[in-house]
Amino acid sequence: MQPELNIVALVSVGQHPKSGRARRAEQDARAVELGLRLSGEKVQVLHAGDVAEESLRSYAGMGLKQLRVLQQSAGADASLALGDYLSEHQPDIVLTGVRAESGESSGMTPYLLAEKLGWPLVTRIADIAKIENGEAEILQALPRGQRRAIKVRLPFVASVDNAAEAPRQSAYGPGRRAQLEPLPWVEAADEVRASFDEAPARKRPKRLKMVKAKTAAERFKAATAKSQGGGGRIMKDEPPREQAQAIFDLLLEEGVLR
Amino acid sequence: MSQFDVLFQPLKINKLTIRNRVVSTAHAEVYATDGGMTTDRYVKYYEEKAKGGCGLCICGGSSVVSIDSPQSWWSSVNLSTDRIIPHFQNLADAVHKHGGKIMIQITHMGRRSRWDGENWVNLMSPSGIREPVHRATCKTIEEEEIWRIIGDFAKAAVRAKEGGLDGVELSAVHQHMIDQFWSPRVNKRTDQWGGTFENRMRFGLEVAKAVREAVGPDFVVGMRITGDEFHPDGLNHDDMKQIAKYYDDTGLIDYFGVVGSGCDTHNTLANVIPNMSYPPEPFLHLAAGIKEVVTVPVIHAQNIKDPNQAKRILEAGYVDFVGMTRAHIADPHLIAKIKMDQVDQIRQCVGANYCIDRQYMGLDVLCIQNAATSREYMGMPHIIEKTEGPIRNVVVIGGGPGGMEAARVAAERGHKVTLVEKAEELGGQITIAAKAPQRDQMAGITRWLAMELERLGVDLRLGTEANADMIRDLKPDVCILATGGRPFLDQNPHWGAEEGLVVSSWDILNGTVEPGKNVLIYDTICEFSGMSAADYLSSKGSMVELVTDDIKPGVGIGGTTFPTYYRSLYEKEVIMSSDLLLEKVYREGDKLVAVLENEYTGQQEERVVDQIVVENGTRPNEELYYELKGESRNKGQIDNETLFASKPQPILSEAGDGMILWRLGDCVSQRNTHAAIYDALRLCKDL
Amino acid sequence: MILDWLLPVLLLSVLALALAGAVRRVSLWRAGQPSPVNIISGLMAMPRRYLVDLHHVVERDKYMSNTHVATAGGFVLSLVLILLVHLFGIESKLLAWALLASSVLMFVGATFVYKRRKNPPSRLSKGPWMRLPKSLLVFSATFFIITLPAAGILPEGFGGWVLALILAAGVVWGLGEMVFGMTWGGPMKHAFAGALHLAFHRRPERFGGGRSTGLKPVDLDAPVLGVQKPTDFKWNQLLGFDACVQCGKCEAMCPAFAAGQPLNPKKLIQDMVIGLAGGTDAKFAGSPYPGIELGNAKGGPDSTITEGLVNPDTLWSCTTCRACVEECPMMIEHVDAIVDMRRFLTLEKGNTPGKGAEVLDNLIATDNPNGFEPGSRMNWAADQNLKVMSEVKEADVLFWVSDGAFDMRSQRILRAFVKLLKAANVDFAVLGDEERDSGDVARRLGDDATFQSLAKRNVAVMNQYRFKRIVTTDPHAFHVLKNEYGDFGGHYEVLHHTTFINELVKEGRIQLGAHKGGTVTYHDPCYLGRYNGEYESPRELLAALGIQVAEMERSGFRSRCCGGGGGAPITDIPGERRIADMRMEDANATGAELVAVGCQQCTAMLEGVVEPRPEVKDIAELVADVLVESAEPASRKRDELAVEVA
Amino acid sequence: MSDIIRRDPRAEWIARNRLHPLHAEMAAPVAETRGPSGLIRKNPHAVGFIGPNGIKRIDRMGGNSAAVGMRRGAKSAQQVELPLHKVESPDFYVVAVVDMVGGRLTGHDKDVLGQAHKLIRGAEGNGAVMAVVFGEHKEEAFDKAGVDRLLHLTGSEFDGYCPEQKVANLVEIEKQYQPRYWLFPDSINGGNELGCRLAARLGERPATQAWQVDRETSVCRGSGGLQDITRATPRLLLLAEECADQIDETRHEVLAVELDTRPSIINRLQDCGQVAVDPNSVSLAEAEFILSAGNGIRDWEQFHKAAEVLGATEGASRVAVDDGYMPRFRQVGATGTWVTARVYVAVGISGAVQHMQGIGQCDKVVAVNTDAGCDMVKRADLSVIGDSQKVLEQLIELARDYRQGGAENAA
Repeated sequence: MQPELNIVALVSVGQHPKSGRARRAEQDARAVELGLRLSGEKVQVLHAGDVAEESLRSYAGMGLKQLRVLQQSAGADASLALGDYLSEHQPDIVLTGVRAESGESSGMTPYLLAEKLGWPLVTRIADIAKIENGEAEILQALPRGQRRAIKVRLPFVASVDNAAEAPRQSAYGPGRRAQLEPLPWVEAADEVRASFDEAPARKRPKRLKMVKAKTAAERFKAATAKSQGGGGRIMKDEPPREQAQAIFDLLLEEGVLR
Repeated sequence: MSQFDVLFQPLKINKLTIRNRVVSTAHAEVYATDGGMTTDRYVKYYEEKAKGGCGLCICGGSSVVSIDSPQSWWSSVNLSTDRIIPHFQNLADAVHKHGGKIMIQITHMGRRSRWDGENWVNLMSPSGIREPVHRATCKTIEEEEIWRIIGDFAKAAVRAKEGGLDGVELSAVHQHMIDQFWSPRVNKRTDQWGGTFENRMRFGLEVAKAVREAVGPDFVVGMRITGDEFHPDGLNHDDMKQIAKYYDDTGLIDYFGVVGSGCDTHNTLANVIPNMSYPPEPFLHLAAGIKEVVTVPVIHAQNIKDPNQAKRILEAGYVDFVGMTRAHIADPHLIAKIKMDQVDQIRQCVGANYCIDRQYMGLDVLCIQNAATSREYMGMPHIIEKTEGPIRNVVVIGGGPGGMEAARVAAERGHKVTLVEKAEELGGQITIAAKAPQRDQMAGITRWLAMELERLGVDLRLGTEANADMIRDLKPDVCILATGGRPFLDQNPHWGAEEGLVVSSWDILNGTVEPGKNVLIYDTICEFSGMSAADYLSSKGSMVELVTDDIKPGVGIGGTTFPTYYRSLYEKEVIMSSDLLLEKVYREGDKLVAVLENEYTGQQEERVVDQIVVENGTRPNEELYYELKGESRNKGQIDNETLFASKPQPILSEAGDGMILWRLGDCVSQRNTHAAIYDALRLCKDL
Repeated sequence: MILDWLLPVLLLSVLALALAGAVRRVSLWRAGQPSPVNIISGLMAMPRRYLVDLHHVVERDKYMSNTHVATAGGFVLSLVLILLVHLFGIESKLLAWALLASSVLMFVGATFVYKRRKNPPSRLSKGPWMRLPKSLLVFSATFFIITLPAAGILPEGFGGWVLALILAAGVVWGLGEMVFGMTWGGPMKHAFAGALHLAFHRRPERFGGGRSTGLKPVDLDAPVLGVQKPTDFKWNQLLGFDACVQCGKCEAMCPAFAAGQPLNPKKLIQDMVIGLAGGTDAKFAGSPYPGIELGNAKGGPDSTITEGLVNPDTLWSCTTCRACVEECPMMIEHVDAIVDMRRFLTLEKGNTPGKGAEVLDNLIATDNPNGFEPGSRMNWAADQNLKVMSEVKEADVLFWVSDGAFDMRSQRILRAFVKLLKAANVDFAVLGDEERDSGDVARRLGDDATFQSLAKRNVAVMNQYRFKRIVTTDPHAFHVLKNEYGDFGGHYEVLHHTTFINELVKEGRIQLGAHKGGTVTYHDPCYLGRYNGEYESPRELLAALGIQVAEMERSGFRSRCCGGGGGAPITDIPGERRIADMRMEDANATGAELVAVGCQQCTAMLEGVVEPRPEVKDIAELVADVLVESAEPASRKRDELAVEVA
Repeated sequence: MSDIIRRDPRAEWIARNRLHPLHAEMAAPVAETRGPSGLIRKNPHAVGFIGPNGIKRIDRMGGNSAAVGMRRGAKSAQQVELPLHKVESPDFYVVAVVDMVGGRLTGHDKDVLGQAHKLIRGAEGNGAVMAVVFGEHKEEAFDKAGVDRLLHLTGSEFDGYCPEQKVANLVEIEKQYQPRYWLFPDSINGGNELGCRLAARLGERPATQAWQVDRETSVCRGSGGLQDITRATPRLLLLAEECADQIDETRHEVLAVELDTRPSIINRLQDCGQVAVDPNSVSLAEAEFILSAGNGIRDWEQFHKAAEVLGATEGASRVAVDDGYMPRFRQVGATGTWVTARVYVAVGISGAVQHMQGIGQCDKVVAVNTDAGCDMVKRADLSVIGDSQKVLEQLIELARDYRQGGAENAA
């Protein structure tokens, strides 16, 4: 833990996928968790929105003494206020989630902030392994459960992936008692968003086999054919070593051997 | 809840809540006897599914609304008379009692039937074009008849409603009357019933209107349609989307069932009930395409047999309900087993299509592996109760399907069971059958049995050849011989089996004999083994001629299975010759010469080949039986009267010393898998 | 004679010291939180509580009961008489004789105590407790001899100074242990603290045959939620800890202890004593928490309990089965204390172990512990045509479905019960999607905030409708609705389904056939039995099925928990074995082929035991299996009939 | 699909010349002769001949043996040449920045290219789809995926993880080509990141998770997937999978285009390479490399060893699971888990149709089997016919050597 670090974790209002109830957002809570582990209670948790939002208490319940809220009205573009605040306060690290659970969910916030601050952005991080001499060693989450190590100098912005350590339990008592500090802040209406038309998501099944064949017989064949590649290389009489070598070469070529 | 949650989300069709997403879709049961009435057997068959948890049963595939759509060929349900109403009440009560819902498919089959019997009707179709599968000639339907049949639909629907059923499904699939009007393939009319899209839709629309008018807004009226006829001159997927949307827009239809493929040729018919050679859910894309354009729920069946598969389809949202019809024939307790977390105990359909192939022969639907299905009325149990009588020492010799089923049932009864099998693995002839191309899933029959035997703790002795002494040492109370048979190659000594001139289909499929280059297969049985051997050999590159003395190769194989064999054999240029007897085989140099004789002219001809395979069925392995027969209490006899009445064998309640000896399956005489399994079940269920 | 003046001096000074000790002890208790009690009526009720209620518990062990009557009775009588005879010097042969008799009685009792202590069972604490029988013998013998002259049996001044010296030593020993030790912390402390504990018990309802098992609500606006340090307990809870006699009956009954999880209720209470007085557990002379060595625990009135005194795992091992409470002869409330401390861990520290945090999050976000869609609560009953309260507004019976609605196994129990309700033509309705988790698990996990939120919302929903009774198949919900919703304005008559079915059978509203099959045993769910005293209805019902229950050795109020209560499967503290396995062994010992239960949690736990094992079925399922359906033509009630299988 | 007829005049000549020593061999198999016993001998395989139109013909009037030397051509499915879609001097570009996972276009990439054409179709002027590819690739079918122009940026600066480098180049593209639309796959394989970075850099507000896009409006998923947002189509789009149909009826030119200025920047993010993770901690459904076992496996210990040494996630066929050798959650196939591995090695799995369906989305399939005719071999990109035990043994050795070598090199 490096309490001298000045870390800001940005949090938004999440949404439970089944009940739709407001809650702490999974990724944002992971950002707070990472912040807590890196700099303990000194981590600053920041929200742009309404201080009266109950679900903010569930972030506070992770052991925060206070949570800072840049007061914004419903239709405002929070990234502007956040960027403004951060350029003023110049922290060492800004942690965010990857994508919000409510609203546009564009995932642009970390990018806009990094651009505005002129800092590097590390996306989808799973952990910050070490911070030394102003340089952080970061583990980035890749598809298929893989990880990549990245080094970056402070200050930087990072978006925290679901692969990061799960957030600690939110305790009711401290959550109640934490101070939610409202800060009146500049705000700008999000004009573009005002033009959005929102509706419950339509179910979108994944595409099945596409049978474009023209004739009935071809459509019929395409529908009933087993999946077959055809034209693969067949090694029949080579000694096992040679056969194994061929497989091995393919594995190397495809880059799955690590 | 479980990983299969998505299956158990109730969904409404119109105002009717279906408790889960699994449907037994309409199929011809061939149980409605007595002029098309739903009998006790019929009711019990559906009651079992409802008891097992099935959400919705749509019964009575192709049940007729009019007296001039013959029903007797398939013993389908006859809705053209009020006599059906009380029968429906029994059926509805039986299903509702268990929380299930039941609807019936109603139709007028038009030309898709046979005229030669029952009332000797003139079949009808929009333009009088002959139907090839039934060899059905027909007349062109007249305006008056059209309106009368529309009325018949409405009356039939009212009868279903009065009988307490939950809905009706209009069959507009399989080229019945409604889709005969739709399809330009057979509708060449130029009046208001043909030609333009609107005109072709008219008959179905009038039916829907009349039915809705008659049954009111809340009664479920569904429609089963095809997703693509796969005929060059038929309706394609885009046509069907247009049609589905047209009917959906009327608001008269509460759901659509979608079936891939047309049905009026032998080849397309095989698609409708895809056998084991097909990939899973081959036509789902067609149903999903229909779902894109309609607003009501969509049901899709066709090769959905496994809970994981069903879950995947439903989770992805391709359709709203999955039809698991054959899956329910194989195991009507499918849903209950999912709920009881016994997924591994589901007797899964393997797609052998014994059920549907019997149906196409006008025989009652039975399951190749589950002998209790559709015999519920006889007291054949799906769930074997533990015995309340003495615990017996049961020894089963032979680990083929019959022996395994006997061991399973005896073990479920709570007896101490030992199963002895000569080979290193269980399965018997099924193992051989599963080696053929496209037939690997046959092994699922015995794999399930093997898992059950494991679960039930049966003492398995594999790789052990039983003999009389060994059996005596085991001191069985009951000894069941299921030792099977062996290829019958010595029926005609001129075949030269002894000199090794001919080999059996088992030798080929087992791989004990290398495939020849130029092979003649002589098949007197005309069922699976010969066709499989031909398929196997040709897939290995052999040049094959398949000869039979019967009227065509594979003639004993049913309507949904021979086409897939034919597809494969023709593609590999297998020559199929019929009406030729194998007279004699002799060697000439390094070649073999087969002498064939034409059944009808007596004329002989020869083939020069390098391998001759004879498929002539099996002879029983009965040596052990005759050795033990004398010392058994019952002299090996089974009391047929009680057996056929599905009652306990009298010997079981008689006092006496020594073992009871029974034999079953091919070690008595050659029959089939179902016969062996049925004998095992009915003998052992009261053990 | 030296004793003539020494004895009164000794008596007086010991009494004085004892008084000082008492004042000190009381001040330790008073450091706890206020808890209003009626001092006068409490003290008035004390003798009866002692002689009747407590005696009921002690009498379960006849040997100890008689021994205690003799020893304690002899002692109390002796002490009174000693004061009269030897302090106040009332010269009465009669009194002296009486004193002789009482000391003999005490001596005889003490002999039995001595005998018991010769080879004591492991549950008993050793250490000073091994001294006690000797002290008792010395005390009674000494005063017997000293009193002989007063009774005129021996002459004054017999025996000379040697004997006098010995007797004086005996007096010092005896009085020191029995009177001084009573308030300063020897084994005899139990008499003093125990008596006051009975007088000021936090659950006075328990006396006189009553029952009080509901947890008390947390004031969510308090500065600290739950118990962090000993002084956060109510003062009379602290007093209660001091009443412990370390008899270890709780330890012997505790399922977690037997499973080798780090919990020993006796040790826990003793740790609380250490906490309230300050010190370490080095001198604790009983069994430790399994897997945790003695000597490392340190505590004080104002130290955080879970940091040094008690490992949180100890608290999370508890299944809240109340077996300890039920067995405790001093009527100590272990479960209250444990949950109080859990409340601190959950509400203040956010340290609910295992899947606890996830379950609580789910309860908050979806009102059910597994995070299922709140709107899918009625999916199980899609084929049941149940009346829903929001539509009918009124019914005789409200069927509280509970979260079993989401579980395939429990659904079978629910269906079986519905089948019976329908067969009996009961006018019932369910809350449907308006029902929420009862809050039981949240509360046992210490999250009283979530519990209260659920309870309040459930009460608000139920109070919109009219019904006479609530019936549920879930003993946990049953307990919470019946005993814990009162604090939030929910006062209902709540019945467990076995009670209700039993009523139906007795009224002849359902006809039953006979159960087929072998031996059946019955497992009492803790929240039905010990929590609510319902032992008979399930057994009567089974008898009505023609089943003769092969009782397990531990049944009825001594039933062993299945391991499923108190959120234990969620916190999942490792032990050496699983509680459910032990319970299944209990069942196996009866030779049963079937275990009848009345709780879906028990069903889940017992069915989780690997096969081969007896089958597990809820009584509702057993009854539904043999239900004789009326001969009415089925068509009449089409759609109303239930479903038994899927 | 007409078969090509092959003639061999020399063979025909020999067949006519009975005295030629090779006559017997070259003569067409005769359909009917008289055997020594006097009976007619038929060779039904020789009945008929391939007629001039390539279809087998039986002509009982004119004899059947005209087919000498004419055999069916090899059954190579004739490749139907798709029509070439040409864009001469485009008026505008739609740029698609593709993921190229493993050096090849992903399905998602192809969806995006399909979407690019959808945006061009019907628009005024002559639009071309430009694909931007960074670094080396293995793709051979850009033409069939709809790439009119290919901007291939190579160089060591694109090795590894270098989003800043790439974005700088994209900014140059913006300057040079002024694309009408920027399209990115909204994927975790880089598309989302590049798209967002570019959007932030250009100050464009992108549409994200867009799944239904035309020139006027876009429908995007919002609220963590719970909402659909309909909005005016912006210039920069991050597209969801299956946003549009892939190109399948045309070929495209794949003309190379260049970037005039190559920016040089300092990467602030330093890629230190991938970190090893336990392959069995990755779920079967998303595992990249699966070693899967069927009932052809005899030595199960060896199999597990092989998976461990190779760093593969373990899978199994249904039979192997039913037989109790592998746990149920390892089952691959329609009745188990559908897998998406880049490399799927099937050992002793002949390939039941359900299994084949479950591996339908795998990139490369390797079969190790004793039966060269099984369906798995037909599907596989590489098949090894032989004793799996021996092959696995060798594979384990190779992998060990490789690892040790790697370790030595590293040290």
